[in-house]
Amino acid sequence: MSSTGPGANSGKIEEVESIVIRFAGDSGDGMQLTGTELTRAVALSGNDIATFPDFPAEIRAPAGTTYGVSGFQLQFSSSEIFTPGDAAGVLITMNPAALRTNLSTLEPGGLLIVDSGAFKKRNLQLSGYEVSPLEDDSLSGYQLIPVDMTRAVTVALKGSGLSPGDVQRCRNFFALGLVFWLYGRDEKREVESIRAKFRARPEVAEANVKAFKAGHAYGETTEAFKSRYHVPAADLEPGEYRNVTGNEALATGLVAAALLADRRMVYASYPITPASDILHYLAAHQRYPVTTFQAEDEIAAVTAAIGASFGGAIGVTGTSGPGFALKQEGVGLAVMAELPLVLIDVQRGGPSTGLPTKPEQGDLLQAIFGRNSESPVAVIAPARPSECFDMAIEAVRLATQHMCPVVLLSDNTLANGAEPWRLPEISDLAPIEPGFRTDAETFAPYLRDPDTLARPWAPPGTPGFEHRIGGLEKQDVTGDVSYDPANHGHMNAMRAAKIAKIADRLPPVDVYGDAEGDLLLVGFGGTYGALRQAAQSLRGEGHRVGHAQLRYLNPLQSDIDEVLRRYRRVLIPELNPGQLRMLLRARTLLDLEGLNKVDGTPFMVREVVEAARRLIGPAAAKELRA
Amino acid sequence: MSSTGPGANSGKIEEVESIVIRFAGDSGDGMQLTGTELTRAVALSGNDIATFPDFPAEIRAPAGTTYGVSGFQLQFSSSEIFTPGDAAGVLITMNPAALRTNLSTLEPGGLLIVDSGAFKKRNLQLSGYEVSPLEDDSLSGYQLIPVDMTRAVTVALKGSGLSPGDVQRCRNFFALGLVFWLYGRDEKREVESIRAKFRARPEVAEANVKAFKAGHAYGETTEAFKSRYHVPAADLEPGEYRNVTGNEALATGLVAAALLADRRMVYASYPITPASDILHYLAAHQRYPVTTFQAEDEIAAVTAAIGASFGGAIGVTGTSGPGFALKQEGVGLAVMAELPLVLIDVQRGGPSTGLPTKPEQGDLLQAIFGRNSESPVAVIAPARPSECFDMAIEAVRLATQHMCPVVLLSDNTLANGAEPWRLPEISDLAPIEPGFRTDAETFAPYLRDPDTLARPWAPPGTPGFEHRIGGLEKQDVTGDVSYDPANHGHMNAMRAAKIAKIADRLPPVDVYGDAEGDLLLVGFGGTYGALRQAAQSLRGEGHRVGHAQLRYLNPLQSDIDEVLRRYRRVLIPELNPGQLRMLLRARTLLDLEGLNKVDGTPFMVREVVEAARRLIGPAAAKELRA
Amino acid sequence: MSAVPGAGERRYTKKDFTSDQDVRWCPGCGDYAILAQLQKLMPDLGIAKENIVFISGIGCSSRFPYYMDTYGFHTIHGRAPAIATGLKLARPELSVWVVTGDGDALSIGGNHLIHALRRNVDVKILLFNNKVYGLTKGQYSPTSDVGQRTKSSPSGVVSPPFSPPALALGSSATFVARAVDTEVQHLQQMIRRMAEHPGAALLEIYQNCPVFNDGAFAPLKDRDTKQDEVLMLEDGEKLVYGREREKILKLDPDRLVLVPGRVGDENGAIEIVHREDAESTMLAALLSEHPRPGFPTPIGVFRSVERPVFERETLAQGEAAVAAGGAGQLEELIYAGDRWRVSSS
Amino acid sequence: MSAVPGAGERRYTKKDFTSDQDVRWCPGCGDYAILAQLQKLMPDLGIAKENIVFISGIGCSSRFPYYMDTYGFHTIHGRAPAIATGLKLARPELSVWVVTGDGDALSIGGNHLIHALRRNVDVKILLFNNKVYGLTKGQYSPTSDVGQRTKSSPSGVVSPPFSPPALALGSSATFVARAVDTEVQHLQQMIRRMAEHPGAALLEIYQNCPVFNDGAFAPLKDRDTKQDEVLMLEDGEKLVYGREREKILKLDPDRLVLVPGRVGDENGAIEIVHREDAESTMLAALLSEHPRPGFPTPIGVFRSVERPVFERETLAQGEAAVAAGGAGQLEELIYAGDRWRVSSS
Ligand SMILES: Cc1ncc(C[n+]2csc(CCOP(=O)(O)OP(=O)(O)O)c2C)c(N)n1
Ligand SMILES: Cc1ncc(C[n+]2csc(CCOP(=O)(O)OP(=O)(O)O)c2C)c(N)n1
Ligand code: SF4
Ligand code: SF4
Ligand SMILES: [Mg+2]
Ligand SMILES: [Mg+2]
Repeated sequence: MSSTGPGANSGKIEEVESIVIRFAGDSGDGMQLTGTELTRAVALSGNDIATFPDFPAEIRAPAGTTYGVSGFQLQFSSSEIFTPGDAAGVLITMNPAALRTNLSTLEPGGLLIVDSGAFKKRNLQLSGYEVSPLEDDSLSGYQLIPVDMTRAVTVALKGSGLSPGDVQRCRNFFALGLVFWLYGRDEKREVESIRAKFRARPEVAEANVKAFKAGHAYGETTEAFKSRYHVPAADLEPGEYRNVTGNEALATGLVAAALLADRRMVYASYPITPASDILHYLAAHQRYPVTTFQAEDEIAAVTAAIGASFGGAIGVTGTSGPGFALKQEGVGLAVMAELPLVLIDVQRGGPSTGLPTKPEQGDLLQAIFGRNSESPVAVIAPARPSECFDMAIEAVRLATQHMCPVVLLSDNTLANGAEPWRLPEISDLAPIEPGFRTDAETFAPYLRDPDTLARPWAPPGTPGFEHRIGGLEKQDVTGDVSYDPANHGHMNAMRAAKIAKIADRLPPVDVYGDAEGDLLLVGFGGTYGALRQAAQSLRGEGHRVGHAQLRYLNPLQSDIDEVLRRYRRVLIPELNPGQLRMLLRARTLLDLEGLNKVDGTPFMVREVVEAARRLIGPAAAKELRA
Repeated sequence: MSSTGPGANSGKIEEVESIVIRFAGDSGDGMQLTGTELTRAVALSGNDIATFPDFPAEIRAPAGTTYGVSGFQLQFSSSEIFTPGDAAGVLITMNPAALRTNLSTLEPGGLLIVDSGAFKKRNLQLSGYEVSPLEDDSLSGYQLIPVDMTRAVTVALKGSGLSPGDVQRCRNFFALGLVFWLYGRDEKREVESIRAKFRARPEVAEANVKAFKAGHAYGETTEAFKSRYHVPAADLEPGEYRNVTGNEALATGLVAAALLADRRMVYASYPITPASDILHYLAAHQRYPVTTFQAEDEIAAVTAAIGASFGGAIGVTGTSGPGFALKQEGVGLAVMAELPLVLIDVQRGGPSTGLPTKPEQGDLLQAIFGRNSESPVAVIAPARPSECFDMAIEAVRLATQHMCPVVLLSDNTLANGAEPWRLPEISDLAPIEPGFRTDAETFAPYLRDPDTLARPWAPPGTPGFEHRIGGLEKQDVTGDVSYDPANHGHMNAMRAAKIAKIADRLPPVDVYGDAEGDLLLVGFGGTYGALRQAAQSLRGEGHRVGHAQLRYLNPLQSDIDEVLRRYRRVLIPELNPGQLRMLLRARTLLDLEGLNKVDGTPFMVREVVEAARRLIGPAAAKELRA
Repeated sequence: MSAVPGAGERRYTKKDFTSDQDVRWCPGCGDYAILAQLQKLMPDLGIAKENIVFISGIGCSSRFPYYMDTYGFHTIHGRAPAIATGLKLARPELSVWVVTGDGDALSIGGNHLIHALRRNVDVKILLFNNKVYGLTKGQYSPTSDVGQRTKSSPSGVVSPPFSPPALALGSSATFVARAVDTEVQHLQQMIRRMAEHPGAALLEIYQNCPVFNDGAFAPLKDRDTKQDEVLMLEDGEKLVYGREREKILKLDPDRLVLVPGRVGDENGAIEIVHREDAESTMLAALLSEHPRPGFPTPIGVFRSVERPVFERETLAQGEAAVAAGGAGQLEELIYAGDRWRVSSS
Repeated sequence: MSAVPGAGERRYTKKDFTSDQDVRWCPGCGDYAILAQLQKLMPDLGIAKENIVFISGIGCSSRFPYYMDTYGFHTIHGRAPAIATGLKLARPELSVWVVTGDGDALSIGGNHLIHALRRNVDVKILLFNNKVYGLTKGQYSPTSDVGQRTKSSPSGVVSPPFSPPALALGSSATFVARAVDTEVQHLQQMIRRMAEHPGAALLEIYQNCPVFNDGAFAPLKDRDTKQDEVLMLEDGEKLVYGREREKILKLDPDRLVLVPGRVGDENGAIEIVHREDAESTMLAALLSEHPRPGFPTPIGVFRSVERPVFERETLAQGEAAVAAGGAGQLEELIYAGDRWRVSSS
């Protein structure tokens, strides 16, 4: 957590544990690309990383406006980290609007690099500055380093043949070059990367390379920086790593699941932020047994996935909040038809269209209850970007083995956040075996596996298994339409029990830290990092604290009640007004506390720590543990 | 509750307190009409009534099949009653299939009238009887009265010119005539009613009249019945009454609300059982300020209603379970746009298409949580058919005064069940005043009424109020698009508080019976009758029991916690696995018990009583109270 | 047949396609006749029973799959074409039939229908048009006539109906036809034609609902009137009809409309020939407009052209990718992109 | 204008229709030009500002209402026509405009669009067709071309596009037209025409998305090519185009297709005249088919006919009922049917 700005004397290289750096500029300034490139570079040199891209819903709002500002925050470290950092130690802003909207993320005394060339009258006006903040003393609390990048690239790219506009579009690589110098990162590898990235437009590639080199050279020659910094490689678990975002990991997990199940997957989806990248990834993997279908709407997407599952493929559909609402009638059909269905919901800010590019966790209750009548489904949630890979496989496994819909709740922080992924050994990935098998002699469409209560999956094409299913209540075993009350009661109970029984196969709740004590932090999804880091801090202060990030939300793991009871207090931080808390209170009747935030931003570690302290009081003068 | 079959000697007229009678026959046999006619007649003569129509999803399944059987149960009484009765004292069956499927509803020793003429080989086969139950002694536990109605109508209608099929279609009026005789009801008024009903086809009218009279005459002449019965007029609250079903009352309430608000109502709906009758009723009331719109689907229906509300009309949409799921994205828009919207959900059996004509209460959580992100809406539920009138008005009042969506949860028992409705004095109906008003000077689209937190309703057409709203997060006061975290947090809080504050204006929870004691029965919606009657029984046994049927489900009334705490135990019977119970447990952390049934049938009073007894034990030898 | 695995040695009878479920339609419902034709025809198509799937939405008509002894799925209202699309993407070799009603297909399901037709998914869509909602007990539908009185339109419908063939043509459907429930020979022929069509095929079937809209198609069925009311479309033939085939529709080149006349009469209009595979939808569009007074109702194939089939094209991209780069393996999937190794320290 | 209350004495300028919100489209987006035309034209229509409403769905184009200083509602994806229908039923006197994109209108919103057109609801639908999903960053849409490579179709789109005019005609739309974002004079004229049309009006506007599908309509805009690529439809005129108006489309009466030729040449085909109000959609259907190689793209009004307007017809039923029986009152509503009185005993 010690994100550090510059130190004392020039030429010196200081070693620091971690850096939190934030880029901010216009949507057209390429901040996401800059951030991603730096992320790649530091990850490749062995740092642990966590990122938070923060961009507006507009594609490219007019230049210079505050609502057009796009940001990217990265923490890289030589120790294990879990979040992109509460506050940035370094902020790089490309124009006044970016400064205005991002300054609050910079820690006091932090390093503030601004493109001073962009502080022109019109830009200042657009961002609501009366006088340039570079000219009053409003920035005196920071280490301000104005760099006229606008001019610098103009000079560097003289004669490049690019239009003035295109030249300015290279400023981000200038900034990146400067950062590379500051943190002593491998310049050569980056140059290769830039050339590869802009392969299709070599003149742009060369211009960016030049800008990047100019930025690096600027660092070498300027006297502005008192020091450079080195973040040594992190002591991560041994293995092979790559850098992934949650969406990438999730999509990769889906492809892996298809291979592991040895069945074709049909991914039917309608584009929606922030789920669309899963579709893009899968569409680009045509050599794998995954067919993508961009449906006419979300209803077509979920029902096409059901159709695919009926046909024996693995039907998967992905969406985000409002799209999920539209799919619910379809989910109900899959519940009744007892077909495998994986529904990926990348949660975003709401209600309604809301804040489509901001994080929130408002769909948990929608996932569990958002359909007509009792229609139980399994709900799971990965806790880290890289874990999206495993949970995607888990979703397919549960859906096919238990013949039920499985909702995988991702969210905006997971989906777009990146971290190093320790790649699994291929041999460690267990094949996915279909659930209940029968033969034509004994086959009945709603005859259940006594163990899982799953009905057999009997796709068309097999002689002797011809049968009809549908959305009306089914007669037990035969699957015929039935209006019989006793049967309806029985089938409702079976559908509920089938989901409840999944708990029998789940691992116990995974608790970090103290197995009992003062406080348990409970969460799900992308708040993992903040909770984990908070637990770590609190333990450092001497509190006896555990942290459980629930991966299974319906059914809950069987030992959850017992785990909750092992702590004096329980705090459930959620980016919603307390959805998980309600479920756990109703189940346990324990007075569980909530920490709730619904403002479209992720938790700061500090917010969790402070809430925890308020709840449990100061650490008793207990023995401080190692 | 004393539903009574025939007594001792012929010619005699016995006075009884109440009768539970059930008609059952083919879907084409006109059982719903027969039941409705008898209901009307007994209501008009001053009995209290409660009905339960019980029919299949098919329009007219093939004659003679068990799944084509349609039933209608009616309790009429000289005292106040609340349910159509746990078991029938009299069962009239028109064919073997009806006997087979309905016999279990007849109480031991009950009167069983069968059309013996329909017990032919093919019918027996179709209903799975090996031998005719009229010919073995399987019916010996009942007072069996075989009447060859098939032959009787053939004889009575000889020369009527009707086809043999049409002649047989008059059997239901024969049965009705017989019942009229048995219970000494006004024959003349019924004859008029039949003529009015079939005005368009006089030859059918006359045939039905003849059949009716023949049935009546049959009663007069046969020796089969040992007695006739008289149920004196009930001692209802003084006033003027008519007979209504819940759907009728609801639709009437909507029209009344439009008149009381002095605004046009647009009812946009897509047909679905059991909500369609509301559309039919409103479509037939064109002289009133209600415009109906049969939309292309549920999504169009809810969004058209929102469009109408945006235009200053009262936008209402009605549907049932699966249709509600489809409307949820639209509801989210109304939450964000803060426009009035009334959504009527007549719950039915699920999941998916489920059991569309059977009762269930599975949509409570869908109503509260079934959308993306936190999107709070008000949820209310009438408890009795006639109360649907008042709650429809209440829904419109809440929606327009608080500028929010209001879900009115009805269900299949309310919608199709009938009871006497004590008509309100017109002068007792309070006008509905729009909520927050502003003038063009101070107008801002998201400026809130400090009291209700409602924003102003400013439909197009008023100069100076031009403004834009939408589904993206809005800036407080101005309503401009805003991605600002603090504002988003604030607006989320406002939307939640606006709904929560409705509780400030609600009456306290209405508790029947003991205000504290051994047990509180808590329910919502159409289970009212069973719970009320159960509470009455239990009190009769000496238990101290209260009953609260919650009309307000979100927000809950403010005193609910306190009310729940006044009883040793709380039992929450629901036709779902415990949705209300979950909400109340999470809120109060009290160990509330549930009685849950999800088999597509309503509660029997006995089931509730038994569960209550199990929970609280036998009545202590307390003083028995009056 | 478009490459659906055949029945091989097996020879079926109607009985093989009759399920053990009791049929639950009202007496006299037109659906019975259509069911009978399907059950009768299926053996002739030579498709292995296990490769046939009937998918339906919700409505009286949508109960259809329960009665066919094939694979079947009675789904949710309006979504059958989307479900069938997903199924075809998973299993392109299956013979997939969609059964739907005028409400199911054109009201709630309109979007899926037009997209399935546009994409040319190889599904056979049987649209039972009774111009009313049967299952929900008699409201008007998007094919109900202006003025039709129903439970939800007590003063008469105000909006004009869709013509399903016109809508299908506007969605660039490759096969569009119409039949009448009781004209069983012709109905069979149409079903056979759609089975043979490689791609999306829409067959509108006029179906009588004796309970809620009895006699809606009576003029087309009545022996006395039908010769004058029906124009039987024949590929390569002029638009001749009438008891003695004495009437004809011709093209007025000035107003660009069809005009009725008598065969042989000169009225300045041009005799035109119906071609199912016409390059342009022009005549088909003309014919698919709503029957006007004085004009016969066209029955038969409006259009039948070949175009690439959606699921085959989609899957072909994958096959091409595999052919070019080999089938993807777990190893390369996971061990992709820039990586680094952390060794135990 | 169809009875929309007028502006009266008030005279507006463009500024009166410009809201205080910053426009948030990408630099160079075609949406700017369209916005400017609307803002410019509105004062000329003479409609009181407070009676104008812009309703949109979701997409870049759907941000439109924020920039018009009228009443506006940026709703949810695909549903604008349904919302507008509800609004019109409540307030038939308002001038209601729908702004939508190719994805919004034709993908998720296809059903509402075809129903609004079929019903002939008096709404003016501006369909911004950039043949791509802009707001979600570049996936293909139902109007994307076969082969178009996008994020979701890296190997090219396989399904053929909708022709919005063809689909509209198949839904019996009463007014169907097409314009190009940069042809501002013509665009204005088209918007004015739709404003004047009493009933549903669909205007497809080819709109450039410089970020995700730049140059999609370049041939129609390029000075060198546009004369040969565009067929400007004119009511009562022959289908003449080309730099010197030397080219013409004629009707081949045998094959019933349009064939390109040179004015004056004899090629056995018939010269035909475009009539916007033609009884039949035949020519319109022909024209609305996808531009084929060698054929110009028609721009202008395909069809403009009058038909009863949905909301007026609907409300007229109520008015007739009131005229016949008087406005309904609470008393008779509640005190209806068979009643009985219970007296205090
Ligand atoms: C989501 C949803 N909305 C509404 C319904 C109610 N519903 C069932 S069938 C039907 C219409 C049936 O009409 P049609 O498709 O013409 O079939 P038919 O019964 O006439 O054969 C409707 C509205 C439903 N089951 N699901
Ligand atoms: C229910 C729902 N599904 C998906 C989305 C995501 N989405 C927003 S706009 C859009 C498509 C936009 O394309 P188009 O209508 O062509 O508008 P353009 O941006 O090109 O102007 C999509 C898929 C959404 N907002 N809501
Ligand atoms: S209601 Fe009509 S369509 Fe439905 S089964 Fe009966 S006759 Fe057939
Ligand atoms: S993405 Fe395309 S359509 Fe959207 S604003 Fe940018 S240029 Fe316009
Ligand atoms: Mg129908
Ligand atoms: Mg677009």
